[in-house]
Amino acid sequence: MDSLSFVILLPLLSALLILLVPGNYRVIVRAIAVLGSGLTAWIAASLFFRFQPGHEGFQFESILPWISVGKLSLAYHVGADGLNIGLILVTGLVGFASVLVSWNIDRNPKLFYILLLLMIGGALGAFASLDLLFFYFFNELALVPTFILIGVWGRGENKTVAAFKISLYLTLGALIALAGLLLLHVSTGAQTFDVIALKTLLAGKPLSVTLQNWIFPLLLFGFGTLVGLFPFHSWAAEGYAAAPTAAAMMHSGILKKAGLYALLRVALPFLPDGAAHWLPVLAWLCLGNLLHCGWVALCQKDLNLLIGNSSLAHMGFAFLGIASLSVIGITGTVIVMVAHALLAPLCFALSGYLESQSGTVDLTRLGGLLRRMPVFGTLMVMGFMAGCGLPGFANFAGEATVLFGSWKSLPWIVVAASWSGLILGAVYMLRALRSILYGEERKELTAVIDLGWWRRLPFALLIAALLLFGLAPSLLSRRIEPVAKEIVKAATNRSTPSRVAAVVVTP
Amino acid sequence: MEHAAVLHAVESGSKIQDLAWMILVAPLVMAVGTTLFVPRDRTLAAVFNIGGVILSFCLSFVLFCVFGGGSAQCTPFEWLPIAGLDVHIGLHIDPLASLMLLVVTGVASLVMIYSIGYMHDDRSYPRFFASLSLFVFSMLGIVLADNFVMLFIFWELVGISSYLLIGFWYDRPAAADASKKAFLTNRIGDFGFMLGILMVWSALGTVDFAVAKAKLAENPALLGSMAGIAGLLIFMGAMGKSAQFPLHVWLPDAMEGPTPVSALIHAATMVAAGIYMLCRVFFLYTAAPGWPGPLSMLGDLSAATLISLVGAVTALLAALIAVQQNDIKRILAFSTLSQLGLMVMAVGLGAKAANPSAAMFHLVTHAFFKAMLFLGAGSVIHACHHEQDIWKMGGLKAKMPITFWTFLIGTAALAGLPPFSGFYSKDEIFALALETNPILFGVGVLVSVLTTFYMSRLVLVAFFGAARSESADHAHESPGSMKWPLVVLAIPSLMVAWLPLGPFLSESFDPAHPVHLGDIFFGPFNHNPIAAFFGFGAALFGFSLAYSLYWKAAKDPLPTQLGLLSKVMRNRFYFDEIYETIFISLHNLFSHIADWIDRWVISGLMVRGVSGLVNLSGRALRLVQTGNIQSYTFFFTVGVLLVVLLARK
Amino acid sequence: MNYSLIIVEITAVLIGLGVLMTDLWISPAARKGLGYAAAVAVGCLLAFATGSLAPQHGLGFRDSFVVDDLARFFKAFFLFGAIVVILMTVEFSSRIASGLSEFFALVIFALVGMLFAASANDLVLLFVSLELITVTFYILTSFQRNRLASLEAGVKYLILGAVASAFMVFGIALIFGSANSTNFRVIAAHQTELATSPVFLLGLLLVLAGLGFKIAAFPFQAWAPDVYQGSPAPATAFLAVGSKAAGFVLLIRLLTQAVPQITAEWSRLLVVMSAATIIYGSLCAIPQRNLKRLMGYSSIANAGYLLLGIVAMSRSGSTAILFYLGGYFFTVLAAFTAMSALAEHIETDEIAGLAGLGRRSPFLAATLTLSLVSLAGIPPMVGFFGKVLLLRSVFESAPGRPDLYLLLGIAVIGVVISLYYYFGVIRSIYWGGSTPNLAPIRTSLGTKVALGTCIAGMVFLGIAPNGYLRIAETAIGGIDSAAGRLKSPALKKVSAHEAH
Amino acid sequence: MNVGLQHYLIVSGLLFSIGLLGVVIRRNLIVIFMSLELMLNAANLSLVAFSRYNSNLDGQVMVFFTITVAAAEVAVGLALIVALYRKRQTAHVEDLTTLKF
Amino acid sequence: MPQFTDILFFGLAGLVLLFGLLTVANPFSRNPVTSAMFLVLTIVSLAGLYVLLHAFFLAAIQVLVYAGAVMVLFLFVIMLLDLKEEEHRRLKSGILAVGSLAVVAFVGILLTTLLKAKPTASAVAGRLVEGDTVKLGTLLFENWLLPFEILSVLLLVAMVGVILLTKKDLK
Repeated sequence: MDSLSFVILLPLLSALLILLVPGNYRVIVRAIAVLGSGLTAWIAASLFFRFQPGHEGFQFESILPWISVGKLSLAYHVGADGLNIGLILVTGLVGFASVLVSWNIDRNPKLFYILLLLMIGGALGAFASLDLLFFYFFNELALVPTFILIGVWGRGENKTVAAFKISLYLTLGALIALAGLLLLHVSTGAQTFDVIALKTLLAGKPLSVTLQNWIFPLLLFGFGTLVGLFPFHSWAAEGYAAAPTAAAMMHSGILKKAGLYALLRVALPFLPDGAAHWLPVLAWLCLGNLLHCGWVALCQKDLNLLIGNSSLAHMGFAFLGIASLSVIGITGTVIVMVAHALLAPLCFALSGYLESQSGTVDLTRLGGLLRRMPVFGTLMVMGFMAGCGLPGFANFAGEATVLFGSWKSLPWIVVAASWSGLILGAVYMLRALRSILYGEERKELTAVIDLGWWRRLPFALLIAALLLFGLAPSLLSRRIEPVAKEIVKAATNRSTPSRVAAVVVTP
Repeated sequence: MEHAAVLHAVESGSKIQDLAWMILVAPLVMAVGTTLFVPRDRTLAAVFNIGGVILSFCLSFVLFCVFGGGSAQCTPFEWLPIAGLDVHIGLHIDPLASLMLLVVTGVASLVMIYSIGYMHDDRSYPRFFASLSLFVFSMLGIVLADNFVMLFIFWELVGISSYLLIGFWYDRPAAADASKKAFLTNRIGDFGFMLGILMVWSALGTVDFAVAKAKLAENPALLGSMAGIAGLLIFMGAMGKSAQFPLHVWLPDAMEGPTPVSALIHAATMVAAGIYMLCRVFFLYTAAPGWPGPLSMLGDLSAATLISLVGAVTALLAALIAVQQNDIKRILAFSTLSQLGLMVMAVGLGAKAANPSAAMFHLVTHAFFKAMLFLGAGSVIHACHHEQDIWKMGGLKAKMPITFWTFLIGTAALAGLPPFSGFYSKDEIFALALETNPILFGVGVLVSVLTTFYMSRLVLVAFFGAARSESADHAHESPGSMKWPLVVLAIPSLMVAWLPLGPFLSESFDPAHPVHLGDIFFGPFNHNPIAAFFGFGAALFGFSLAYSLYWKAAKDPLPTQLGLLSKVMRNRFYFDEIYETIFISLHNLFSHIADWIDRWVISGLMVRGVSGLVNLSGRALRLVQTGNIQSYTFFFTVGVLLVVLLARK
Repeated sequence: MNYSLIIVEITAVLIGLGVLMTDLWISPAARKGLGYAAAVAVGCLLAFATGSLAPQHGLGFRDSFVVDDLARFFKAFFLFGAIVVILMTVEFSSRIASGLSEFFALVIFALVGMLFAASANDLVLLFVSLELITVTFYILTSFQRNRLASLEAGVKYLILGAVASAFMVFGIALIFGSANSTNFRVIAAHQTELATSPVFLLGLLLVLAGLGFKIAAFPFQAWAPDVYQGSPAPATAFLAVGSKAAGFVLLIRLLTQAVPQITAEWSRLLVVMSAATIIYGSLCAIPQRNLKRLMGYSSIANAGYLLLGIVAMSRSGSTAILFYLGGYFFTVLAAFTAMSALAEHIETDEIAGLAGLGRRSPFLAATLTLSLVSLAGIPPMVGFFGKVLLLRSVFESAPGRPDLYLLLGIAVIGVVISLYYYFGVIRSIYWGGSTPNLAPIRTSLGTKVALGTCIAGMVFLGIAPNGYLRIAETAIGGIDSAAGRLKSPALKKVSAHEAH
Repeated sequence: MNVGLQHYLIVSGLLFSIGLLGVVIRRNLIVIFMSLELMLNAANLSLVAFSRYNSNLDGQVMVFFTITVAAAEVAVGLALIVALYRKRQTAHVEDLTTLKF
Repeated sequence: MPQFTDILFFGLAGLVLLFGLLTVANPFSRNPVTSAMFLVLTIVSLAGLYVLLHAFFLAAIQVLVYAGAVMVLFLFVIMLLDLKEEEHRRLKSGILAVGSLAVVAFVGILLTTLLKAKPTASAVAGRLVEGDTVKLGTLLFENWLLPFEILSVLLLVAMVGVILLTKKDLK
């Protein structure tokens, strides 16, 4: 078995293994989960470093025919290129970290870890798949676990509403995207979902402009919803606030990226005319993410809502990079995706630990925690600083690259993005730090205990990765740039010279 | 690679390179090592970090001596290599940088030694040193950066170090707020800086200083109509870091940090980074001015001129405010602001002469004497049991002689009395102003008068007369680790200007310019007597004014004499309040509107509306299922009708 | 007369009779054993029917009975369903006051009806086999005659069923009158001229109404929720699986084989029916508190999705129907088996009664969850791929038929809505309300096996659908070739016969 | 005017509708069953008429089947009414609305 | 005598419809027994129509099975259960109106379709085939054997069902 498939199967097999363990053997359940996810992370990391940046096409590729009936032919087809290798790596890491931070799950840990591992496996599968139906399949695998995780282990009064909201939103988005994928698949005539096959096919015979103008928005808004594109974002912060730490980590960090990934993998290269028509719309919408969500984050009293909204604001950068349709911008988008995939889980893990100690994430009820929790505080400062784009952490590299990439085509939106990233981000992140760590110690918060040695591991892991990619973003950019070039090449290869298709034509 | 083309070939290139990298990295290694491995051990932390910075200093000295006035670019390592945006981390060494290295590491070493005593009782001793090391690393990064992005990176790192150090005493709400304010205000500047970098990059196609400079030298109009905007945006960065009007509000608050921090960061080095950066990217300001359509009325007015105006305003404003402050550190802080304003003014004025060395010169002298002043103030505060109000001091001259004498030297330097260093550097600025813009020269002289006035006021009130409080009464001289840095700093404060710094610096801009070593000491009076005499006279006038008002005064007579103006000055012209209402409230308003939209329009109206509608229609529709067989048959019949109707064409 | 063609059906009748007879000699306690025996017997029959000894292809009984791949597919389907339903009944037996053996026998007789329906190539055979199914279900529905709900459901089903039958008979009469034959092949041969006959069209529509009733499609869906709610769980399961599938196989044969040209003209009708069915089922399910009633509405919605395959009017559409039915089969059976197993422990059918199930019986909770997930169309369960295939088939047919895009939109909305109510049930299972009773629920081995099979089926078809999809494709390919054989000598024989 | 197929069909259609009317408006289950019989008989009439005018006796054979089915349905239906009556002492559709919405 | 059969047809058809109407909507009585009686009359009149259509055997069966067996079953159940008339419950005029409207609409569609059509399209129309027992029997057992046999199962099912549903509770 090739290692890419192995990395997908490992979490799923661990889940299966846990299924066979009786529920009251908690230690064994935990051990399997930790080992399974740890091994996954290890293999994912080794894949990342084994990946050879210069080479064309996909690496670690493997195909297994799945369905061939009539004209329909689908295959389990996985492979890695610059676009997904980073995501696979961070999925492994975040998965491992999310298992590690779940040390305080007492209620039905068996089910918890099964669901969590399913999420991890699903995310890995989604990123590795080169068959779009499989991508969809794996991506949706996380839906039910998310729902149950929020419902059973979630926090807050609102968790049921949040669980429903997140599930319905994500399903609606996914289905709209599926409609787009199906339309694409049917329209090509070859009736395949294989990325490579579609690419060759569409390069030779692009779809009609009308069709593209229909398919692109389906993909854009469908996948956009999965990412939290304004104004389809209201599930995110609420959902994360209600989710248990591990689920919030996996979802905000990893699963959210699937939508962006699909936009880059499918929508841009396959539908150049659609992109030409719709990317200006995306550019304006990402303003919503950047400014609206930033502002919303500004006045949140609940730390999780703050992080959730800030994560939406960060997604604005990713969308901006896509909207710029430049090599630099798209490279930046992918770096942002990887960076945010580490950052958001880090923040949620911090918030989760905070809640486990102080019993609240209400900013007005916290304060002065740095004295008793110096290690936690240091990590939190680092994480939040990464969140407001401090150089040295990967986010800065990604965001700056996006800004550079988008400046020429979308200067005013870059101005907004800089404002959002440099000012708004700093304001709410610092506000949070100020209310949580700084100030005089509170009497009711004297029982808090700092992170012990082992508890530090997940945080250290995420911070280390953030620092690694922040100090040497070339690790990512070298891998991404060739793909970004291909995407831009394909996406600018349109049949109409400019944005003539201003009017949506009925099919 | 592009920048390879402009890399100066240096014989001892590889050694220089190693040296430069070591200078940069040593403090970082110490900071990280302290945090990770000896977070508890006080002695080790102090030894490591001071050792690291001293090592950097020594290496800088070696570099300075060996390399002298040469310039080189070290082989970079790739940071973000994307076609069209080739960002690398590389070091750029030239006289400007090597001098700045010396200043930064030198002052830092002394401040850190001073901190041994000053911070002795603090529980977070290791954290303090680690943070200082981190700062030194970041600052050195700015100094050595060879491209805009790298500069920006370290720029931000300096910001975060400053944030950490201002908020060092995190459980003091004032400190916590001040650190936040400092960071945010800086961020506003950085916002402009970033946009400026983007503009320059898109116009020049590179972020590398050397390449950009070469390109601009080839074609000064390359920036086109964006030249003015880009210059101003880049300057915004300096406005934030160097606390220029209107982003100056953070600096006084930053005094909530420990005094050594104020000395090193908020007086000597970090705040000077803005000036340094402007000098580094000076080639932008010498390029042809240009404005985009809507701003075309600005015409030939260059960005540099606007910058000099901003500097002048800052200098004057801060000096005025300083006159009516009573907190010893705040007086110094506003004085710093004022001096920074002068430097910025000098940079702006220097653009016409294509030479910013005046600003750099003042930067260097100011670094030493201002650091010393702050350390002296720290010593006073330390002695008076953390009393900072000068009106609660008095008579310290006898109790703390070393502090007094060093402080006096610093004051003299700051006031611009010959032969103290400040005189020479200020004089260059005055001379420059006189040559290029007489109005600003007037402003400069006025600032000089005010400077001498408030500094004399400080010295007269704090050190002379009788002790006005218990703590001042019981004050005694500080320990050796605090004393000796003062003494050591006094030497450059006095003499640094005797070295041929100005010409040395201008070499990096105009290598053909000859160096007149002999000219230095009485140079100003020969070179431009009007400026020199005005400078000297201003100092004297300021001092006599202060002497007349404050010699043995028990309380400040000015408020009664100036009335409302004094109040306004004391309250810093109400800038904080204005910002509070405009900037912060506006953002809060937006934030609440956005939240409202999220809550009520998107979540409420749209989402809940749709879900409610669906729910309601479900509830309504199911009422069709009455359970009554007859209605079901009825529906069946209607259904058949419906089917038949629908099947019709 | 080639009697070997109906050997499977004959055997099924014999098994039914055997069950009835054996009951006379055994003690009441042994009746569960009889159930297992019946299941085994049907199992053997299934093995035979899918094996090579069974009639492979053929047309008999004056062309009214056809054995082709489609028929064989559905026969296997029905046989399998009957086995699970019988096993389910064994678990449910405590709830059936008397006549357990008769219940088994009736299930088998309903099965016989379905087996014939699968092969029906003639309106008369269609009618008669449907009646056999329906009348049997009247009895099965009202089997718990000590429960008013069961009787009420029976009465409702009976009256509405009879109305539907009456419409259907009337329709058949009209078709017979205008086509002078009831045979699908004859009708297919003359469909061009029949398409202009209003009487024929009216008759066809009335038959469509009758079939629409069977599959619970809008606007003939009214009975479904009440009957699903009132019936004993195994009967509901068989109704959902068997009766619906029988309706669909007949719809496929009639609409896509006998009168494809006319069906193509009726695109609008089918689109509206499908859309309305989806929306109606989904919307009404939202406020439901009773699980079985919810399943009733869900079955309506699912009928709507299945109709997508008819709307597509293509081979891939029909294949998708077959595939979807297969998935639906496992899913619904799993859900109802779990519900049957719960019946003993949870007094009520209310969804709220499921509270705490996640802790009382993780296995049953998981089964129910998985089947709901599959119904909602989420991977890796089979429901996902089934829906994808259906949607895909509509997309394929959509160019040139813009209303299909609208239909697709509605289908998507329906799926989202369905997620809402299915997840509501999952919510009750895992974190619903107060849970006073937390006594663990034990399940018998038989149930575990049945549930295990269903889960395996759901998951297996979800992640490895290729084999099954090929079978479905072959089955649909069979009718196409049958349509291609229209000008066979058999047809001439029919015409000759008319002269007689 | 010659009585032909059309006439029979119209009678059959009317009778069918009368039966349908009965099912829709009558509330006694037994009467509803009777109305159902009318509907089936109406269908029978058209079958016989078609049989006659198309000279195809198959229609008449179908009538047998219909009668049988009707008999079976009635038998089951009446048995249900008996069971229901035992349980609930009613044969009235309005009393059968516990399953609804 | 075509004229005579026509008159006969109209008479019988009128009776069928009249009795049918009286079965379901007797303005004077809503007693099930009355309905049953009129149903018998409808069925007998229908048998007359069958005779007119030369379906003699069917006519006989109609009378025997329907008027004889089925109606007896009806009456038996009515008597057994001692069903009261529904007259003490008032008819809801709304239901009546809407229901009738739907039915009338259906009638409209039915009649327009039947009137518009020329349902005598068959080429062999007019050739008289007698519905005698032999021919029907042959057809039934030769051509329609399969449905016939299925119906036997159906009857068995009905039998089993009826017994199950009506037997007193026995465990």
